[in-house]
Amino acid sequence: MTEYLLETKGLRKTFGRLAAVAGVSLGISEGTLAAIIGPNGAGKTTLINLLTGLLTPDTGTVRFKGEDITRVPSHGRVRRGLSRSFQIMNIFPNLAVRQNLLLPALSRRGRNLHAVARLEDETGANADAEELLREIGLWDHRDARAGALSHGDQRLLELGIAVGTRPELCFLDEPCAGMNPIERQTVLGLMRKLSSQRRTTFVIVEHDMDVVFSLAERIVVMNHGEVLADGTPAEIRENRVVRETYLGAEV
Amino acid sequence: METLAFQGVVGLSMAMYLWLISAGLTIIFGVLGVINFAHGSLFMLGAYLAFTFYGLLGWNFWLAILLSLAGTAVVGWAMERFFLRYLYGVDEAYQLLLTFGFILILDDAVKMIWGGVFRIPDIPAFLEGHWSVFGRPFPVYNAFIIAAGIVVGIVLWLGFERTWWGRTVRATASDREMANAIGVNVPRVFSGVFMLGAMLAALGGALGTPVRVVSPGLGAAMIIQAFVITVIGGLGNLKGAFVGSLIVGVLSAYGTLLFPVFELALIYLIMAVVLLVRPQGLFAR
Amino acid sequence: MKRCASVVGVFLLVVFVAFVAPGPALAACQLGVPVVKVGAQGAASGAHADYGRQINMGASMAVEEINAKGGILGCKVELKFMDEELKPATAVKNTRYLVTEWGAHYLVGVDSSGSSMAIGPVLPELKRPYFFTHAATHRLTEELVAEKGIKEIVRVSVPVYQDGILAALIFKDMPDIKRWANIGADYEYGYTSWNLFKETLKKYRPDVEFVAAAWAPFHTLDFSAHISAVMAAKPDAIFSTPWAGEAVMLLRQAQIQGVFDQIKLWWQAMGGSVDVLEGIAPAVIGDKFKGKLWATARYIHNWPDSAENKAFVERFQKRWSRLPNYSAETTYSAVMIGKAAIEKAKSLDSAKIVDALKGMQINTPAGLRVFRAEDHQFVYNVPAGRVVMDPKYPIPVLGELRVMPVKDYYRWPPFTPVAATK
Amino acid sequence: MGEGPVASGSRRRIVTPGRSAIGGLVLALVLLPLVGGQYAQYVAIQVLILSLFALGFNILFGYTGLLSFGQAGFYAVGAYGCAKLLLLTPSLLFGVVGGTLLAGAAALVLGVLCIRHTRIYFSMLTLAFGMMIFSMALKWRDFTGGDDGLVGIPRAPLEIPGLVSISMASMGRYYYFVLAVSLVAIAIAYRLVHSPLGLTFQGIRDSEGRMAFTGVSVRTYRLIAFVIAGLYAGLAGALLPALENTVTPPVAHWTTSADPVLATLLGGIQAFAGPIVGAFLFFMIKDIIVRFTEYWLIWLGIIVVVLVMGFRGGVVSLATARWRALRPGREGA
Repeated sequence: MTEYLLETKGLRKTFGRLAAVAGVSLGISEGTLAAIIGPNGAGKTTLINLLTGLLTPDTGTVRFKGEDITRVPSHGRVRRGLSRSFQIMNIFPNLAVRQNLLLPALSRRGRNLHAVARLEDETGANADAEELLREIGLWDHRDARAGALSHGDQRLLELGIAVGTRPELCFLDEPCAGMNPIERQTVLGLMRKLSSQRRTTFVIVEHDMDVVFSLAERIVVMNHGEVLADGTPAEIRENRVVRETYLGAEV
Repeated sequence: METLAFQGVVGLSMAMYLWLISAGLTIIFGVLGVINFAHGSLFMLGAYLAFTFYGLLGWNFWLAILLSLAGTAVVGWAMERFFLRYLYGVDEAYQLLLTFGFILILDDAVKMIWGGVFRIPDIPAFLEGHWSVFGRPFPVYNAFIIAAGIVVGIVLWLGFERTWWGRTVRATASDREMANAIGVNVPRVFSGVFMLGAMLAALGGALGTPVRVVSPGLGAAMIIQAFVITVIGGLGNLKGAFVGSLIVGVLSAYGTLLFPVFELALIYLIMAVVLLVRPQGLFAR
Repeated sequence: MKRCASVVGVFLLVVFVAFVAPGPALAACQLGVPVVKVGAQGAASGAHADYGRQINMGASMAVEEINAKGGILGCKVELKFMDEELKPATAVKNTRYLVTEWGAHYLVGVDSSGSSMAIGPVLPELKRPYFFTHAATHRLTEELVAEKGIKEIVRVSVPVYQDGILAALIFKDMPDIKRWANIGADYEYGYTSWNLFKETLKKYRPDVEFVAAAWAPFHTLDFSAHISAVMAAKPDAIFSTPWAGEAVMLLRQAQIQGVFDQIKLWWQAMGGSVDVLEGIAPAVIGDKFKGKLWATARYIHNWPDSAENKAFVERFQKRWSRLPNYSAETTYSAVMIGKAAIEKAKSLDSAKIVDALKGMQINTPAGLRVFRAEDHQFVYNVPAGRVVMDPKYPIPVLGELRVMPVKDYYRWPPFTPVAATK
Repeated sequence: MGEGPVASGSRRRIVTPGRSAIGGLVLALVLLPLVGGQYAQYVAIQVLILSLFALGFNILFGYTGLLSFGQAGFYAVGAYGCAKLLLLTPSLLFGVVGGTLLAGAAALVLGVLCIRHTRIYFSMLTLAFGMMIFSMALKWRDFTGGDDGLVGIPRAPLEIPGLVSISMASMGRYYYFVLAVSLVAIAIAYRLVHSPLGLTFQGIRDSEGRMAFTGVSVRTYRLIAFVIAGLYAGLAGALLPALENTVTPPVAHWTTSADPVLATLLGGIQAFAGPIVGAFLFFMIKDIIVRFTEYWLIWLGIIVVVLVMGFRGGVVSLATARWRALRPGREGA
């Protein structure tokens, strides 16, 4: 039997009469680069919200590293090694870029409560932040107000915050939306690098099929809140149901 | 038994005064998203204007009320058009602060115009006297207030539910951008709604002035009560404001009779409990 | 660093301009000061703003009259009035400003009892006499002066005694009134008045009953519930202590609720205040109260029937186009008493001024005021009566005046505590 | 151009314009009793108290993004608590520390409830609790003295048993006590907002959701901010009874809650010094207007409106911007 990093059983969430997620059972192994695709309203974002603790499922369980985390709040999941980015941009607009990245670093080191230490004396966290700054290519903008960055840079920054807690598993909701090709390459490069160096597991939700098929080792296709298909890119390409209901229309 | 029943009717009349002031507050919040601290001051202004036209100049009671509504609406229009309009994009705190500034200005302005003395006109002759309710005398004027409150409620309900204007306002309230996209003149709707709110405040003041003295500082005294009611009913919820007024009015009437010590703290306790348990208010969908 | 220096410089300049008193004094009068300064305060904003205005009018008129007659020992008198906002903290701040910054030599005024109790303990530090002219709590003179010995406190107006005890002495003689109910102000003034009333009346009339009490806090706008709550007990008479605009509102709401058809008498403490009389004038003209409304005040313009009072009312009407309220008269008299004391002491020293008050008996518009050394209370007489119209005045006056001997309705030392609870 | 050292990247420069300005201000405050009279000291105490009140409020509002309308409640708990303790045992330190801790405890209890909401619902909830404290101050006569408040509170000596006892009878002495307490409290607050905790608060203000996904329990930190604000409000309140000798219900009223809001917005919410500068201006504006006119409300109102319409950044950021404009090339060193 395989030991999954994250495993769900019969996950279900309804809004009124609509079942946004209708009984999803999934397992994600360590070290994979997986993608969730599906048409608008398929329940992808709801699924991620359930997995990251923004929503509580009506029924079903979520297990992470063997532990039942169904009722654990978001911040508790982050501490256990789970992280995410958002579909709608979510950074700290009034803080400097460096401070944006300092926050996850402080949190990872359990330094948030320190009320008398100077920020500049937090050497460990500062080093982490500076390393990330270079990795996402925002070193030159480190003292700028985050809200003043360009759209692409803000998305990069958000990715930086998401991986700044050094998660084992990281969900990225449309990480490349609205990016130019260069920025997109930065994102993909960073993901590949973290995946190989730190064995970070990434699960992305993405509409851009080029990105999905060039990056993902595994693809989960959702429709109407259910998993339609699950396999390697090659398997998905060959899957007749998927071709008919989804890929046929877009590819 | 009669005592309890009668106290309930007294509470009902108190509730209708409260309804008249909280209706405008909740409408303005529902559509503009602004908590208007100065709403109580508009109430005060309405009362002063009604006093001037009716009590001082001796004009017709209904005409005085109409003129008071018109005058207050103009002030409300100016507040929205020249000040509030420039603050929709910024933090709510600044909107609150601006309207707080209006309280200070209006308080002193009425003192400059009407003096520090409190003012009270006569009750119009046709509304004087009392009827027997549960064997106790009940003022005709308070019965008139109850009727007026109900009429205002019905008119507002019809206006919002059954007219083109009402639908436009509701559409604007639920989604500004969408309303703008389908060709609604959003700034004009905002102006209109703010004026409507101001007129409702003025109506409360104008109808109240023959039984309630008007003096500077009345606005600050009224506004917190109105807050309590709008919160209990749900911010922006008209039906909620009506029921909230009934709850606070009737409860404080019984409170005075049965447990006077807690009356004051009680309404704040209710407000806090509602916020904790059902922050959207008791009557939100 | 120039700029930093200039920042500090500007700051210091502001501090200097704001606080450092200007210019040296030029001795021009017998007291060795350029002017004698009188500080006054009262409520000048909010619902009770007219009381502060009346204090201001009374004080201003007194100062104008003193200056017209050559000042105090040849010194010109200057007045500064400030708004106490009915907030004790503001009242204390004003007092400190008036004394330590503006340079007041003596002070008059204050409406709120809370403010007076807050000012009292600060006075020994400031070393200035303060003549209180409206705040009515008995504790000001009984506790702070008689018990704790704060000599700077002097009260010119009659305290709460009159509201409770005087009423009891009048109504004990009305045998058909047996059931009393109270609509009270929900603070010390209301409690003390009602308790003094009950205590005194019970002594003379064991047969009376006190059947109900409802309490209304400051800023009550609707008394309907209070009225119906006490009317449920079917009282013969109502004892009522909300004052100013709240009194007018309460009377109007009681009137339309038919209270005056059911009761025999309504006692309105402070109902003889000019602002209240103006407010209820149409109702009195229209006989809406059916002659059942009784009231008093700490001074009423139609009594005493002396030449001095008439002249005062005339001058006041001419100067301000209003009738003088009690707070105007008490403050006017307070300024005059201050003048008399300074002239006697020939000094502006606080202790000497207070010393000069000993044994003082002075004629004022309200009649003869006698200084009581034990508690620094000026004792004088004020009548109570039925609220009626008098063709001589545009607003109602008190008629059928009952004038009681002061020894009966003032409390006298040694003082015993009064229950100041509901 | 000034003659100071050329700006370098070093942040360890001992003398900076900011530091020398602060040094100058502190010196001016220390020397104040020598140049100003009793009233100047009295007003300075009031300004310091309002500064502490507003500073705490701004940790909640400007830094954590929660607009409280009930801070007067904790201010009042501090004031009444200290007054009660001073009436019990005349020891200034005992009263001030006790009052502050009581306010902190009240903030902890009510905070657990209040921090469940944000934005307007948080504001309304704090308003409700603040007014409940006001109702208690008004109605619980046996404990609070009701409408008449607590009177005859002594300005007790500053006592450390067995060590030292300093009389506080003179205004000057008490001024120095308040000044010392305030400077310490301001220094602590400065350290706090520039610490990891302060940055965490700002993160919550900017984006709660993002903050939760850095692994921080947003509610816990909101509660911490709430308690800190409560402690500062309590400290400010606890310095009051010994000054005024009285505590009365208006200290708990919602209009008192508006004071730190006005002061903070006047000075600016983005700058640390904003609330302090704002408190000074707010107090001086009012103090100067009331000397000239009975109609001081209207002037205050006009100032509020003008500030909101035209100078939302507050005075401090306006001044900083002017400063930067005057000295091109010295920023971003």
